[in-house]
Amino acid sequence: MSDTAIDRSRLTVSDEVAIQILGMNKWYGAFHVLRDINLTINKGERIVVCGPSGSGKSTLIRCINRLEEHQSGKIVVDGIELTNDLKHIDQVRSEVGMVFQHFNLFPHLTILENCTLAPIWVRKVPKKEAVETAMYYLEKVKIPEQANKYPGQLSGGQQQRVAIARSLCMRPNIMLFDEPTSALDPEMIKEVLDTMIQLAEEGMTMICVTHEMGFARQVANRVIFMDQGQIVEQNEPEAFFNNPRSDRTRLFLSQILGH
Amino acid sequence: MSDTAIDRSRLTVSDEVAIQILGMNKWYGAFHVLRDINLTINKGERIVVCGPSGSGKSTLIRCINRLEEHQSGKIVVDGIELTNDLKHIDQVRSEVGMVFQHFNLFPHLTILENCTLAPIWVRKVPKKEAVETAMYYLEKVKIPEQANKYPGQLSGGQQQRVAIARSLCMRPNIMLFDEPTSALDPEMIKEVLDTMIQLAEEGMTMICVTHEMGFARQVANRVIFMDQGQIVEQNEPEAFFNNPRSDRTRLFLSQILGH
Amino acid sequence: ATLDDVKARGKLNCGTNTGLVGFAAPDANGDWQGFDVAVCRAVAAAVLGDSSAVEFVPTTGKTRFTALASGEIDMLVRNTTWTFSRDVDLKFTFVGVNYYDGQGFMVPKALGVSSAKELDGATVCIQTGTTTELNLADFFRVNNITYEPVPIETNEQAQQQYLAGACDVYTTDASGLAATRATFEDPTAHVVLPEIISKEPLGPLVRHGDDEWADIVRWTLNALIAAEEYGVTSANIDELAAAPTTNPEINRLLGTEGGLGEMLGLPADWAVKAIKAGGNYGELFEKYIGQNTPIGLARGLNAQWTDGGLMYAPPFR
Amino acid sequence: MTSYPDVSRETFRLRMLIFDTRYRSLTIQVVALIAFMLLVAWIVSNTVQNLADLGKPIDFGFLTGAAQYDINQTLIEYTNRDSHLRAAFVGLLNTLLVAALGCTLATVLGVIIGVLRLSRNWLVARLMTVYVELFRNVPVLLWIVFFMAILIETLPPPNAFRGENATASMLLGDSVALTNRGFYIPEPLFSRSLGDISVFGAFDISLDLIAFLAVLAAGLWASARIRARADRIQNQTGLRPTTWYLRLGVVAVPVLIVLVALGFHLGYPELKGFNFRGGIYMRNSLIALWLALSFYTAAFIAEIVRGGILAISKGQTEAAAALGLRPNRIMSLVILPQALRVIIPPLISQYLNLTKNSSLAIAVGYMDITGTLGGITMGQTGRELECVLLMMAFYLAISLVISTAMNWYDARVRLVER
Amino acid sequence: MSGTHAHSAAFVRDRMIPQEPPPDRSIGALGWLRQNLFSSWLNAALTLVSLALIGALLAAVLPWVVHSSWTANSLSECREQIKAAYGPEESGACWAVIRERWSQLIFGFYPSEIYWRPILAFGTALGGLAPVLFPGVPRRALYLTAAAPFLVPWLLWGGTVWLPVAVAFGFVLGYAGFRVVAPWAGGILGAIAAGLVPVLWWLLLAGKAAGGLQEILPLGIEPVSSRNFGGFMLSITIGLTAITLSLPIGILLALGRQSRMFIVKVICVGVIEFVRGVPLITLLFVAWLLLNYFMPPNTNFDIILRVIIMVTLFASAYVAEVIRGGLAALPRGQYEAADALGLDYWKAQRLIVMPQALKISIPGIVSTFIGVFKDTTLVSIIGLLDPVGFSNSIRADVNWNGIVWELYGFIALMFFIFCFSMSRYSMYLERRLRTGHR
Ligand SMILES: Nc1ncnc2c1ncn2[C@@H]1O[C@H](COP(=O)(O)OP(=O)(O)OP(=O)(O)O)[C@@H](O)[C@H]1O
Ligand SMILES: Nc1ncnc2c1ncn2[C@@H]1O[C@H](COP(=O)(O)OP(=O)(O)OP(=O)(O)O)[C@@H](O)[C@H]1O
Ligand SMILES: NC(=O)CC[C@H](N)C(=O)O
Ligand SMILES: [Mg+2]
Ligand SMILES: [Mg+2]
Repeated sequence: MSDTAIDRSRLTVSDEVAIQILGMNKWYGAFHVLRDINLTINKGERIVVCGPSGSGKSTLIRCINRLEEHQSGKIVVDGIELTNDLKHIDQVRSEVGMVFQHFNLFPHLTILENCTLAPIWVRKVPKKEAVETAMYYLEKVKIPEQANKYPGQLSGGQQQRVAIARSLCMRPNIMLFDEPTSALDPEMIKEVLDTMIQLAEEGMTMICVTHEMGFARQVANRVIFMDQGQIVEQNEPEAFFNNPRSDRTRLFLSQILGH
Repeated sequence: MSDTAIDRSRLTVSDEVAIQILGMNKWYGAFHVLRDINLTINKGERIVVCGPSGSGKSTLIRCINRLEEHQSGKIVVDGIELTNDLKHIDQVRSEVGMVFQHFNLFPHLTILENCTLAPIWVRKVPKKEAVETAMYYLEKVKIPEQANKYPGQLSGGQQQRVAIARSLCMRPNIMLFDEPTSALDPEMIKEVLDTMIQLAEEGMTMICVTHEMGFARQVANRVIFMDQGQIVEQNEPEAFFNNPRSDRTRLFLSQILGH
Repeated sequence: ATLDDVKARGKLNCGTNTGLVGFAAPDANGDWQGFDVAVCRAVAAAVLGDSSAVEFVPTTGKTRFTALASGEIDMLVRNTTWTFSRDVDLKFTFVGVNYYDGQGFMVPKALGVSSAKELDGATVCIQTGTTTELNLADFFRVNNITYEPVPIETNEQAQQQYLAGACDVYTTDASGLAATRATFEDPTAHVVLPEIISKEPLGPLVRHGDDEWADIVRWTLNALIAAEEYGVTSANIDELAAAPTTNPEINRLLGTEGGLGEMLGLPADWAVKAIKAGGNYGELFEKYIGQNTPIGLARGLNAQWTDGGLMYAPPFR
Repeated sequence: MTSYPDVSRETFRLRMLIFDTRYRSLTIQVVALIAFMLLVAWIVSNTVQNLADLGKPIDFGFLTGAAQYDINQTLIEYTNRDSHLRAAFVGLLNTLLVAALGCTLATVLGVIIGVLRLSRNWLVARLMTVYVELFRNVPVLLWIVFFMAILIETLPPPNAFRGENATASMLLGDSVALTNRGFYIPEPLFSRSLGDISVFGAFDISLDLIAFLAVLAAGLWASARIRARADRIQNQTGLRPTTWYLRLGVVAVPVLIVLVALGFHLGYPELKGFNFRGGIYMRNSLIALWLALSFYTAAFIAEIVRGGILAISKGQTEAAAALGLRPNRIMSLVILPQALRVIIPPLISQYLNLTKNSSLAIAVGYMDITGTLGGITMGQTGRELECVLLMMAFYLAISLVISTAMNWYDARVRLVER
Repeated sequence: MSGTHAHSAAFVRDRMIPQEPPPDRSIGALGWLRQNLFSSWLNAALTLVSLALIGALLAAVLPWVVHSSWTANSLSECREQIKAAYGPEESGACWAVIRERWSQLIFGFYPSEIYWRPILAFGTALGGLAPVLFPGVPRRALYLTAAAPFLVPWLLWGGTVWLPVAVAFGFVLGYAGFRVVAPWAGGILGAIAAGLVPVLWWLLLAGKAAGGLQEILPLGIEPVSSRNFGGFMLSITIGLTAITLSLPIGILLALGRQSRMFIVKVICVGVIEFVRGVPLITLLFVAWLLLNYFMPPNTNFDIILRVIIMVTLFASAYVAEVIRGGLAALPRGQYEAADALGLDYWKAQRLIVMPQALKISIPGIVSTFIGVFKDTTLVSIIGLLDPVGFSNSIRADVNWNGIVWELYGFIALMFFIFCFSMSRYSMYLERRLRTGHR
C-alpha cells in the first residue's frame, strides 16, 4: 500500500476511554443487525473493522454518531451517553467526524464552503477563523489550491480528501471512516490512505471500516472482525492476520488476501 | 503481457499498399490537430501508434474511416480515396473495421444481433448466413455461449471481444483499434490482447493505438510515436524501444515503462 | 353551389340552437323538434324530398356565425336576429322572418320586481355573442342604472345559474324566456317583466354570395306562410295538390300550375313536400310554441297580415 | 517534409448534389426550405382567396370600433363605449390575474402536498397520493366546470342572507360573504386618500397603492440591510444576532404609519338591493377557475417537489447530520438549495401550463382574453382570423417570456462540473 | 510495535448469537400503528386530522351515492323515488340518467344497430397496439398492427371498402417508388420519391380509383357521418389517432431539431415552439374557424378530421420534446459505432438510435399521451359532443334539466380509469425495461 514509512512507536494510545459500547443490540424491523456488541475504545486507538458484506460494519459505526438508533444496550461517546436527547446527540456529533464511502460533499458549495459550513453554523466560529482552519486542513490533505472549485470539478481521490478535511474542520476527537477508499480508482486510494495515516500519526482516535489490509497492518492497533452482526474476533493486526483464531476469520482472510 | 508464444516469422507483410496518407492536415476549429501526416501502410502490417494524451492518435485513426473529416492532403484506403463522396465513404467503411475504447456495443440488441446487424443491413447478407458468420467469429473470440445475452450482462473484456467480433463480421481488410484495452480491468486485458494477437497471426492489417508495450513488442512490425499532431518517430519495435532516436520518444518511453 | 353540395351530400346541414324547448331541442329519441327545426325540415323536404335528411348542428350564440361562414352548415335557423351589421358586415343574407320578437326580462316572483327599471344593481344572466347582450348594455346605459353581467354560453347553463340564484334576472328574446320558463318545475314562480326593450326579428340566414340558395330558403319559408294564408294545411294538401284547384295562387304554390319549382331548380312539388313536412306556418306555431303548448305564446305580431299581424308572404307568381 | 500533391480540384457534377457530403446537406436544406415556403405560400394564398370570396379581407381596423358589450370584471376602467382593443386588454389583465393567483396557490398547495407525500405518517402520505392521482388523472376542464357547479349549487344566493329569517349568514364578524355568485371580502379603503394618477391617459393607478408599495419596498430594503449586518457580525464573531423582531419592525412599523396616515380602514360588504355592495367581489367564475387550475396544477407540482427532494440523496442529509447540523439548518443550507435547482425548471413549465390552461376560462364565463377577444369580440365582429392570430401572439409572448426566464435560471444555477 | 496498546484484549467469539426478536412493540399491528401513524405528537395530530377529513368527506358523499335511483325517467321522478325510499329530507344520486343515456355517453349519436363497429374498431386498435405494448404477444400480431390504421377508420366511418384499400395502396406505391428510384439515384432521392408518389396518388387518383372499383365491385358498409360521433367514442377516436400519429411525426420533428442542417433545424424548432407556446384551445379554434380558410376554396372537410389534425400537431410537438431528451441522453459512441459499421443515417436511426431513445423517453411519452387524452375534452368548447359536451346536451333535455353531479362524476370516473391505467402501464413498462438487459 503506502510507501510512507510510519513509525509505529509514535502511535500512542492513552488510557482514557473514548467510546464504550455495552451490550448493544439493533434491529431493522424484525431483522437483528447488531447482536450484543461490547466494545471499549480508548483515546488514540486506531481500530480497523472488517468482515463480509452485510455483517453490520456500517451499521455499527453509524450507531456511534447516531445516524442509526440502537434499541438496547448503551453507547457512551466521550462520556456522553447516546439517548433520544437531542442535546446529547448534537454534542456527540460535533465530537465525532465521519467520512463516507461516497464522500457526500455538498455539490452546490465550493470546497472552502463545504469545509466552513459546519464550523460557522454549528460551532459558531467567526468566518475568518473558519476559513483559516479550513485552509489549514486543506493544506494538510494537500489540496489548498482547489479551495474555490466545486466538488464536481475534482477527482474522486481529491473529493475524499476534501471530505476528510471537512470533518477535521470540526476538530473532532474521533473519526469514523466507512470504506473511504472503496469507491476510488487504484491511484487515488493511495492519496487518501496517506492522509489517513498522517491523521493516525497525530494521535486521532479512528475507527475505520476498510478492506485495505495493508493499511490495517500498518496503522491499526486492533482489528475487529464482524460477521452476522456480531464481533467474532478482535486482535492486534499481526496476530489477527498471521494467526486468526476463528474459522470464520480464517475463511474470510483467505478470500481477501488471496484476491 | 501475453504469454502466448507467437511465431513472428509467420507474420508476413505484403507489398501491396493498404492505406496511404499523403500530406494530411486536420484542424478542429482553429486548432491544428494533425499536421502533415505522411504514412504508407502495406497489407498485413501491424502498426502500433503511441504518444502522449492529446497528441492526435485517436483523431488519426478516426480519419482513416472518415469518422472525422480531414481538411487537406489525401487519404487512400484500399485504392479508394476518401473525399466527400458518400459512395466512397460507405465503401471504405465496409472495408475497415473499428474497435473503440468503450466498446460501444448496442445495449438493446443481443450479442448475436450486434454481430449480424451490419452484415444484414449493409452487406445485405441473408440472415442465416449472417448468423453463421457471427457464430464463427464469436467462437474465434471464445464467447459463442454468450450469443444470446445482452451486452449489459457481459464483463468488460467479453464486451470488447464482442466488439472485435462485430467488426470482423463485416469481413474487413483493415482493423483499427483505439485503445481497446484501456477501459478494462487488468485481468481482462489479456483476453482481449490474445484475441488481437490471433488476428495478427492470420495476417490482418491492423492499426492499433495502445500503450500496451508488451503487445507492441510482440506483434507490431512498426511502432509510430506521435506528439503534438505529428508523427515524431517510427521504427521497428525492437529498435524503437531499445534505441529511441528522438528525445521526446525517450522521455515518453521512460514514463510509460517506469510506470 | 350550395344546392349542388346539398344534393350530392344527400343531407342538409342546418345550424340550430343547442337546446331551446319549442324552438330546437332533441327529444328523448334524439330527434330534433321545434319551431326553428321545422324550417330546416321544410327546406330539406323541398330540396331533397325527405324531411329527415337533415344533419342538425347545435350552435351557441357565439359559434353560430362561424359555423355558417366556414361552410360547416348550409343554413342557420337559430332564433337569430336580423341586424344591419350581421347582414352587411358579417356578410350573411337573412331570407325572412319566422318570428317577430323582442328582448324581455324574467325574474323570480319572490323578488318583487315589476319593472325592468327597478333592476339597478341586479345580476343579469346573458348569453354571449347575442344581440341581447348589446341591447342590455344600451338599456342600462340609457336608463343610467348599473348591472352585473354574467356571461353564459348556452340557454341551459343560463337556466341552471338563474334557478340556483346565481343571477337575479335572465334576459333574452321574450320567446326564449317563455320557452325556458316552460321547462321550470314551477313556472308560475317566475314572471316576465312587461318591458320589451328591443326589436328582434328572428329568421333563417345563409351566406352571402349564393343567391340561388338564398332564394330556395326564402321561398320555402314564404311557402309555409302563404300556405296558412291560403288555407293549405297538412290535412288538405294532398287533396289540393292532386289536381289544379280553382285558386290559381294555390295552384302555383303547389306546382300544379306554372313552373315555379323549376325556376328554383327544384321539382314542381317542392312546396307540397315542404308544407307536408310539418304543416303550414300556423300549424307549426300551434304545434310547437302556441297557446296549447307549455310555452303558450300568443300569435301577436306573428299573426297573418290579414289578422292584423306582420306575417306577409310576397305573392307567388 | 515531402511536398504532396494537393487534393485534385474536382469539377462540379450534378450527382455531387446528392452524394457529396458537402453539397448534400445543402441540397436537403434547399429542398426543405422550398417545400416549407411552398406550404406557407399555399396556405396564405388560399386564405387570401377565401377571405376575398367572403368579402372580408384581413383588417385590424375593427379593434378601434366600440365594443358595445359589458365586462363584469374589469381591472381597469372600461365601459361598453370603449374599443374592442381595450376590451381585449381588460381580458388580458384578467388572464394575467387568474394566472398569477393560480400559480401562487398551486405552488403553496403543491409544496405542502409534495412534502406531505414524503411524510412518515402512512395515512397522510396515502391521502396525498390519492389527491395527486385523482387530480392529475381527470381532465382540467372537468375540474373547472365541477368547481363552478360546486359554487353555484352548494352556496346560498345573496337572497338567503336577507330578512329576518335569513338562511345564511356572513362569516368572520359579518365581514365575509360566501355566495353562489362569488365571495365578498373586505376591501382596503383610505379616508385621506391621495387620489389616482392616470398613466398614458389609458388607465388610473391609485397613489395610495403606490405609497404603500414604496414604503413596503423601503422596509424590505432596510430589513435586507439588517440581515446583511447580521451576516457580517456572524462572520466576525461567529455568533448570529437575533434580528427577526427588528426586521419585522422595520417592515411593519412604517407601513402601519403610512396606513394610519392615509386613514386606512376596511370597507365591509353589505347587502344592498340585489347584491352585496362594497368590499372586494371575487366572482364565482374567477374562484372556480382559480381553484380548479390551482388544485389541478398542485398535483403536478407536488410530484415535482417530491421528486426534487428525493433527488437529493439521503447521503447529503446524513453527511450534514454527521457534521452536527440541526434538521432545520440541514433543510435550509443543504437540501433546499440543491432541491430548488431540480424543482424550479419543471415548476416554471407548470406555470406556463397553468397560464395556457387559464384559456379554459371560457367554460365558466370568466372574461379572460379568450372570453373577450376570442369570444365576444370575435362573435360580434366575425373577425375570426384576426382575433385568433392576436390571441396566439399574446400566448406566444407569454410563453416566450417565461421560457426565457427559465433558461436564464437554468444557466445560472447549473452545478459546476468537470 | 507493542506496549502501545491499552487493549491487547484479544477476543474470539466461541458461540454465535442467533437472531433474536426485537424487544419492544416495534413489530406487529401495534408496532406498525405506532411507527406509521403515531410516531410523534405532530404525527398523531396529522393522523387524527386526516381521519376527520376522510370521515367528513365520506359522510357527505357516501349517503348521496348510495341513496340513489337507477330507474327513474326524469329528474323529478327520481327525486320523488328517493324521497319515497329514504325519507323526505334525503337527497341522493340519480344514476338513472347514466342508465338512460349510457349508450349516448359512450357512442354519441352513432346508429345503435351498428354499435358493434366502433367496438370492433377499438378492439382492432388494441389488438394492433398489443404487440407494441406487450412483449409476450406473438410477432404475427404485427400484421394486425399494419392493417389497423386502415381497418379502424373504415369500421368507424364506414363507406366503401375500396377507399382504405386505395389508401393502403399508396404505401405500396411509395415503397415501390423507393425500390425503383433508390438503386438508381440513391437513398435521398429514393426517400423523396417514396414521399411524393403516394401523396400524388392520394391527392389525384386514390379517390377516383376507389370510386371506380366501387362501381365495378360494390363492397361497403353503411357510412356514418362524423357528426354522429360523440361521447367517449369521440374522445377515444381523437385521442387514439392523435397518439398513434404523433409518435412518428414527433420522432421526425425531434430528429429535425437535432439536425446539423440549419434550415431544417430552424423550421422544426419554429413549429415545435409555436405549437407548445399556445394553448390547445387556440389550436382548436384554428381547426374550427380557420383551417377551412387555409384550404383551397370549396374544400370543406370534416370538423372531426380538422380537430384530429390539430390535436395531432399539438401532441407531436410535445412528443418531439420528450424524444429530444431521449436522444440527448444517448452516448455519442453509439452514433460513431453505427457510422463505423457503415450504417447510413436512416438505418442508424431506425436500428440503433431510436430503439434506445424511445426506451429512455417512455415515461415522458406516456404522460404526454395521458395529457392528450385528457385534453380531448376541450373539443366540447368548440361544440363537439364529447362526454363533457354531451353532459350539456343531456341537461338541455327537459327531463334531466338541472342534473349535474351524476354526469360529471361518471365522466370523471371514466377518465380516471383510462388515465390511471395508462400511467400504471407506463410504470410497468419502465420497470420491465430497466431489468430488461440484466
Ligand atoms: N435501512 C435498512 N433497513 C433494513 N435493513 C437494512 C437497512 N440498512 C442495512 N440493512 C441490512 O442490515 C445488514 C447490515 O448492513 P450494513 O450496511 O451494516 O452491512 P456492511 O457490513 O456495512 O456491509 P457492506 O460491506 O456491504 O457495506 C445488511 O443485511 C443490510 O441488508
Ligand atoms: N471534437 C473536438 N473538437 C475540438 N477539439 C478536439 C475534438 N476532439 C479532440 N480534440 C482535441 O484534439 C486533440 C487530439 O485529440 P485525440 O483524441 O486525437 O488525442 P489522443 O492522442 O487520442 O489522446 P488520448 O490518449 O487522450 O486519447 C486533443 O487536444 C483534443 O483536445
Ligand atoms: N338568446 C339567443 O340565443 C338569441 C339571441 C338573439 N336573438 C340573437 O340573435 O343574438
Ligand atoms: Mg457498509
Ligand atoms: Mg484517444
